[in-house]
Amino acid sequence: MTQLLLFNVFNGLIVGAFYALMALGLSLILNLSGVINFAHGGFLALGAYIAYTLIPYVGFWGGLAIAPFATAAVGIVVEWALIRRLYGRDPLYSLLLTFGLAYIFEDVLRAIWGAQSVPYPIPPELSTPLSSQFFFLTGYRLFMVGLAALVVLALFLILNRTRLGMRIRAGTADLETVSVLGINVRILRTLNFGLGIYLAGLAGVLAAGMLGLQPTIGTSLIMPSFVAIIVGGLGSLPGTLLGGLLIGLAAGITAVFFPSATEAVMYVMMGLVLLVRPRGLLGEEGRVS
Amino acid sequence: MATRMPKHGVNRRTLLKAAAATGALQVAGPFIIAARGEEPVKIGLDNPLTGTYAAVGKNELIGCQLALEQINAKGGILGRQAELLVEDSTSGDAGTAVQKARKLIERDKVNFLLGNVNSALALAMADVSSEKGVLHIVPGGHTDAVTGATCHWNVFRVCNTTQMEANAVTPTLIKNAGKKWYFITPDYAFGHTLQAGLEKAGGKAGYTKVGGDLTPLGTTDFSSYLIKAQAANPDVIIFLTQGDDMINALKQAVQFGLDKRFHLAGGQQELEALEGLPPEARIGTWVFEWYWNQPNVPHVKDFVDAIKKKTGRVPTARTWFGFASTWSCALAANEAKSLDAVKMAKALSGLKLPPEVSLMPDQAFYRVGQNQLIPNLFVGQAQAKGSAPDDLFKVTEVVKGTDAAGTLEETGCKMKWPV
Amino acid sequence: MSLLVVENATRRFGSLVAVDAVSMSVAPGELRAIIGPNGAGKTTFFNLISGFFPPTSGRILFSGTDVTRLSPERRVGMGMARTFQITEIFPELTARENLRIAVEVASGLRRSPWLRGHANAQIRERIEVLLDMGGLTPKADRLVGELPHGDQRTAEIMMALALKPRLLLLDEPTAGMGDQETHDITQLIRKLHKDQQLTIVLIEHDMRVVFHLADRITVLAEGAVLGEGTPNEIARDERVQAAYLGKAA
Amino acid sequence: MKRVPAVAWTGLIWLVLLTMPYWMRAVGGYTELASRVLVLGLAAMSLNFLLGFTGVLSFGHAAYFGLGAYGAAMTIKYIAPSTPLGILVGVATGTLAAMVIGALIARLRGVYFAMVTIAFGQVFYFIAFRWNSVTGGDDGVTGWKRQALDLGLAKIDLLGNDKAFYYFILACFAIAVTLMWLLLRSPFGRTLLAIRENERRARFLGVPVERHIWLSFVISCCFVSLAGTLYALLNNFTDPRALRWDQSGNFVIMAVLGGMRSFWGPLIGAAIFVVLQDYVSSHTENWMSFIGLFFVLVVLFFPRGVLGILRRKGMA
Repeated sequence: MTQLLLFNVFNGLIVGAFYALMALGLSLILNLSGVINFAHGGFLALGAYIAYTLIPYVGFWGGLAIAPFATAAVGIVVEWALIRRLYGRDPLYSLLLTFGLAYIFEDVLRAIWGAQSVPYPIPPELSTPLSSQFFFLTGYRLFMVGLAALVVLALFLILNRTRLGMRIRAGTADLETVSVLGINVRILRTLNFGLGIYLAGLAGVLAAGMLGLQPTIGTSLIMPSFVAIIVGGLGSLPGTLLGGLLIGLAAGITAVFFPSATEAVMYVMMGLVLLVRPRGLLGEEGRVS
Repeated sequence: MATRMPKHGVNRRTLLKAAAATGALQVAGPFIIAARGEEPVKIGLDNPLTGTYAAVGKNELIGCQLALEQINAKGGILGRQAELLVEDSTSGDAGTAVQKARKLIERDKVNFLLGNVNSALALAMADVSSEKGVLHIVPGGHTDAVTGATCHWNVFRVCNTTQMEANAVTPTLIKNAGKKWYFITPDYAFGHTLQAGLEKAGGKAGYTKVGGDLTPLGTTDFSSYLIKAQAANPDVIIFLTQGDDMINALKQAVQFGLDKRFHLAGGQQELEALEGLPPEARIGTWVFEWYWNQPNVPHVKDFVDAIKKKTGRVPTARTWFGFASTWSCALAANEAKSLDAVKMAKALSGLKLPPEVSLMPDQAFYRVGQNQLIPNLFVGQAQAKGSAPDDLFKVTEVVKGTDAAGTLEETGCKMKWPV
Repeated sequence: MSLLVVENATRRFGSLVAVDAVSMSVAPGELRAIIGPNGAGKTTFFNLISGFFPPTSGRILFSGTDVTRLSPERRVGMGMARTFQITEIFPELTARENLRIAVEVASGLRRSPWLRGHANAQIRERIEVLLDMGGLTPKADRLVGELPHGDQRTAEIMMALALKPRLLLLDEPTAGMGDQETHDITQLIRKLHKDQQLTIVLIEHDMRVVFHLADRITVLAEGAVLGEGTPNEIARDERVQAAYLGKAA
Repeated sequence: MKRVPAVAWTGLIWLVLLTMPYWMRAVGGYTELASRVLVLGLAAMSLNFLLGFTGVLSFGHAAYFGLGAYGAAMTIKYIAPSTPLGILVGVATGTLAAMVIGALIARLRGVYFAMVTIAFGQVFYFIAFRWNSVTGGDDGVTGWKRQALDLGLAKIDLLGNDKAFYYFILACFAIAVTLMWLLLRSPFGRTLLAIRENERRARFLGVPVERHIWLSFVISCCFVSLAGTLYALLNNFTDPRALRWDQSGNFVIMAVLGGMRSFWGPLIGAAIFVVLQDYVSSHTENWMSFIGLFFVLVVLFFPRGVLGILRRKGMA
C-alpha cells in the first residue's frame, strides 16, 4: 500500500508535469492574446509526429531537440496567417477558429501518418527500470520529469531575465502601456504564441515515448490543462504550474483509492476553487470579469 | 470504381465540389444513376473512419472494397453491378451512426447494411435495420449481445463473440502461462463480456483469479493498475484492453520490466495493435480471429497479395471481416436468387463460406438460430520479428470454431422471424 | 439630516492610496461639485459612493442607512443613480429602447416575463416624458450609439432619471463636449436641480460649469480633501488656489 | 417599416418547417435529416438565448443537452416506458444541473466564463463515460425505444412512423421557440439585452446582473436539455458523445453561422451545418478538415452570420 501510494504520488507528479507543460503554453497565449487555443492538442500531436518522422535520421535526441522548434514554426505561421486577424474581436471568434483548427489538425495528421498508432522508439538506456524494488521508476519517466522541470525553469528565467520575457510579462499586465512604449505588440504576440506552441510540441515528443502515438493523442491532455489554468488562476503562470501539479497529484492519489474518479477529482477541485476563490489560487483580482 | 468515397486524401476538385452548393449535387445524384439504366445493388457501409477506431474501420473498408471488385468482376449480384456506399459513423457517436444508417436505408435504399466496429453502435444500427427489415452484417463488433440476447433475424455477424475467443485461448493460456490470473479489463461491454468469457472458460480449466481492475476506456497511464497487478503476484497479467489502450498498457508494462517477472497475455489481439507496439513489447499469448500467414491454406496467398497491391501492407483480421461481410451479401442474394431481406437471411443462415472467401482451414459458416459466423480461431504468440516483416504473430494452434462456440442455448439468442 | 454621509473613506490599490480618509456630507436638495486635479481620486471616490467597489476602510451612509458593503444595484434600489465619465449606454438600441429598459427596471419589472396593457401604457407615457425632457423626442428611434456625443450623454442622464433617484451622481457630465453641448447639459442639470429639488453630486473639470451650478464644492487633491465650501469660499481659499486653481490657470 | 418583412420571414420559416417531410426526399434528403435539423436548431436557438441575447458565451451547452438525453433515455428504460415522462425528467435533470453550475459561474465573464463552462461540461461527460454501472459508459444507454404517444382519444405511433415523430418534434420545437420569443419580448428579455449591451450600465440601473445571467443560463439550458431529450428519442439511443465539448462547439458555430443577433439565425445555421456535415461526410473521409475549414471561413468572413449579412443588405 505504501509503495502504491508512493508510486502514485510520483506518478501524479509526472502527469502533473505534463499538464503543466501543456497548460503553461496555453496560459502564455491566453494571457497575452486572450485566445483559448483549442488546437493546442493538435500541436502536441504534430510535435510528436515530427519527432517520429525525424528519429530515423537524427536519432531520439535529435528529434527531441528539433521537433518542438519545428512545431513552434508551424504555430507561428498559423498565428501569422489566421489568429492574428482576430485580436481585439470578441473572444468567441478566436475560440471557434482554434476549434476548427483542432478538427483540421486531427484530420491532416491522420491523412499523413495514418489512424493507426505508430511505434515510437525511446533509447534503451532510458527504457529500463532503475531498480526492481522501485520498478516503476523507469529512466524515461525520471527523464521526463527532469526535462519538464528544466524547461519550466528555463521558461521562468526567460520571462524574468530576458527582454522578450519582460515584454511578454508587461504586455500581459497592461497591453496598452506596452504598445505606447513603442514595443511592437504584433511581433510580441507572434513570438509568444510560438513559445507556447514550443511547449506543446515538447510535451508531444515526451508523451509519445510513454503513450501510443496516434492523431488524437493530444485530446486527452487539453481538458486537464484548462482545469490547471482555472485552478491556478487566470493570468498567473506560477498559478498554472501549481494548478497542473496539483491536479496531477490529486488524480494520482485518487487512482489508488477510487480509479474511476481519476478525472472527476480534478473537476471537483475546480468546482471548490471557483466556489471559494473565483479567481483561482494565484489569480489576480479583476482578471475574472 | 463504384465506391462513393475517394480512397485517399483530398484533391482540389473534391474540395471544390464539396464546397459548392450542397443541395444541387444531392439533387443530381439519383438522376445520374437512373440515366445509366439498371440500378446497381447497393451495399451501405456505416463504419468508423475517424476517431479511436479509424484504423480498424479503414482496414474493414479495404476488405469491403476488394470483395466488391471481385464480386463485380464475377458478374455482380444477381447479374447487376454492386455498389458500395460508405458513411463515416464516427467511432462512438451513436447519433451520427444511427443517422447514417437511416440515410443509407431510407434515402439511398441500400439492399445491405454493414457495420459497426463499435459494438454499441452495431447494436444501435441493428435496431434501425431490424425496424426497416434490411439485411445487416456486422463485420467487427464483438459484444455477445449482437448475436446473443438481442439477436435479430436480419443481423449477421462475421467476427467472433467474446465467449468464442475466450474458449479458444484459455487452454493455451493455462498451458503457457499458468493458472493464477490478474485481469486488466477495459470498462465497457466488450471488456466485461470478454472477462466473463475467460472466467467461464478458465473455471472449467481450474484457474484462480487473483485480482483484476476495470480500466476506463481511453486510459493513457496504466502504471497504477500495473503496480497493483504485480503486487497480487499472479502467474499472468491478462490484458483485455484493445487498440490504443492495449498499446499503452503493454508498452508501459514492458517499460516497467514486468515481462521479465510475469507472463503478459490476453484474449483478443490484433495485428493493428502489434504494429503500433515497439518490438520488445510484442509478446504474450493471444487469439487472432484471422491471420494472413497461413502457408498451407489455399486462396489465402491470393488474398494477401491482392490487399498488398492495394495498400502495400498485409491484410489484418479486420480486412478479412470486411471482405467476408461484403462477400456474404453477394452469396446471400445469389443463393436466395432475390433481394428480399427475409429470403436472403434464410439463405445466409447455415451457409458455408466458399474457401476463397473463408480463407481458413475449415470453412466458416453462419450458425442457424444465431446468425453468427463460426470460423477458425488462431491461438499463438506475439513475436518481435517473424519470417516476414509483417509476421508479428506465431500461430501455435488453429481452434475449430465449433469447439469454441458453445451451445446455442448458451448464447441466449431467441430468434424471431417475421411471419 | 444629510442625504449622503461619507466618513473617513479610504481606498488602497496595493501600495497606492487613491482615496485617503475622505469625509463629506451632502444635504437633501444640494448640488455638490467635486473638483480636483487629474489623479486626485475623484472618480475613485465616486466609485466608493456608488458601490463600484467597497472602501478599504471608512463608512458610507445613504439617508441614514449604512451602505458601505452594499452592491451597486442595492444602492440604486435605495435611490442612488449615476452616470460615467465615458458614457455608458446601450449603443445598439434606440434611445426609446434605452429608456424603456431603464423605466421597466425602475418599475420593478426587470424579471417580469409579461407586461399588461395598463402597465405598458404607463411605461410608455413615462418614456415620452423623459424623452421630451431631454429633448430627444425627434431622435427617439435612432440607435443611440449613432447619436452625437451630447445626445448620448443626455440619454444617459435620462436613464439615470428614469430610476427616480433621490441622489444623482454625475461623473464629468460635460467631458469632451463642445460649447453648445456643454451649455445644453448645464441647463438640463440646472433645471433638474431647481425644478425637481434633486440632490446632485457631480465631478467636473469645467470651472464655469462648476461655479455656475454648485451650491457647495469639495476639492480633492492626492486623494484627500483640500477644502470645502461655497463657490465663493473656494474661490478665495489660498490653498486651493495654490494646489489647483493656480496650476489650472 | 421592417415589420412586414419580419412577419413574412417568420411565416416562411414556419411554412418550410411544416412541409419539410414532404419535400425532403425530393431534394435528396430524408426525414431523419429534417428531424435532426429541428432538434439541433432548437439546441442552437437555446444557446443563442444566452449567447446572442444576454451576451454570455457558454462553450459547454452540450453537457445539458446530454443530460436531457440521458434523463429521457434512462427514464424510459428504467422507470416507465412513457415518452412525455422521459422528456419531463430529461428537462428537469438538465435544468437542475444548470442551476447548480450556473450559481458557481455566474460571476465569471468573457473567455473565463467560456473556459469554465467547457470544463464543467466535461464533468458530466466523464460521469456518463466512466460511471459504467449506471450510465452504460462508452456503450451508452441502449435497449429502449421511444414510446407511442397516448393522447387518451388516440395513440400516435412515434416509433414506426417517421413523419409522426417529425411533427411531434416540431410541436415541442414550436412550444419552446414560442416561449423563448415571448420571453425575449418581455421586460425580462429587455433586461437581458441590457446586460448584453452594457453590463455596467445595467448594473447601475439596478439590475442584479449575476442573478439575471444565472436565470438566462438556466432558461437556456432548460431548452437545450429539451432538445437533448428529443435527440435521444430520435436515435433511440444515447451515448457520452452527446455531451462532449465538440458538440458544444457545434452549437456555437451554428448560432454564429446563422447570425447570433437574430432570433431565427441559429436555426438557419443549424440547417446549413447539419446538411453540410451530412453531405461532406458522405463524400470524403476527410470531412473533418472541411468542417474545420468551414469554422475558419465563417469566423474570418461571415462573423455576423447569414442573417446578419442579409440584414445588412436590407433584406430582412
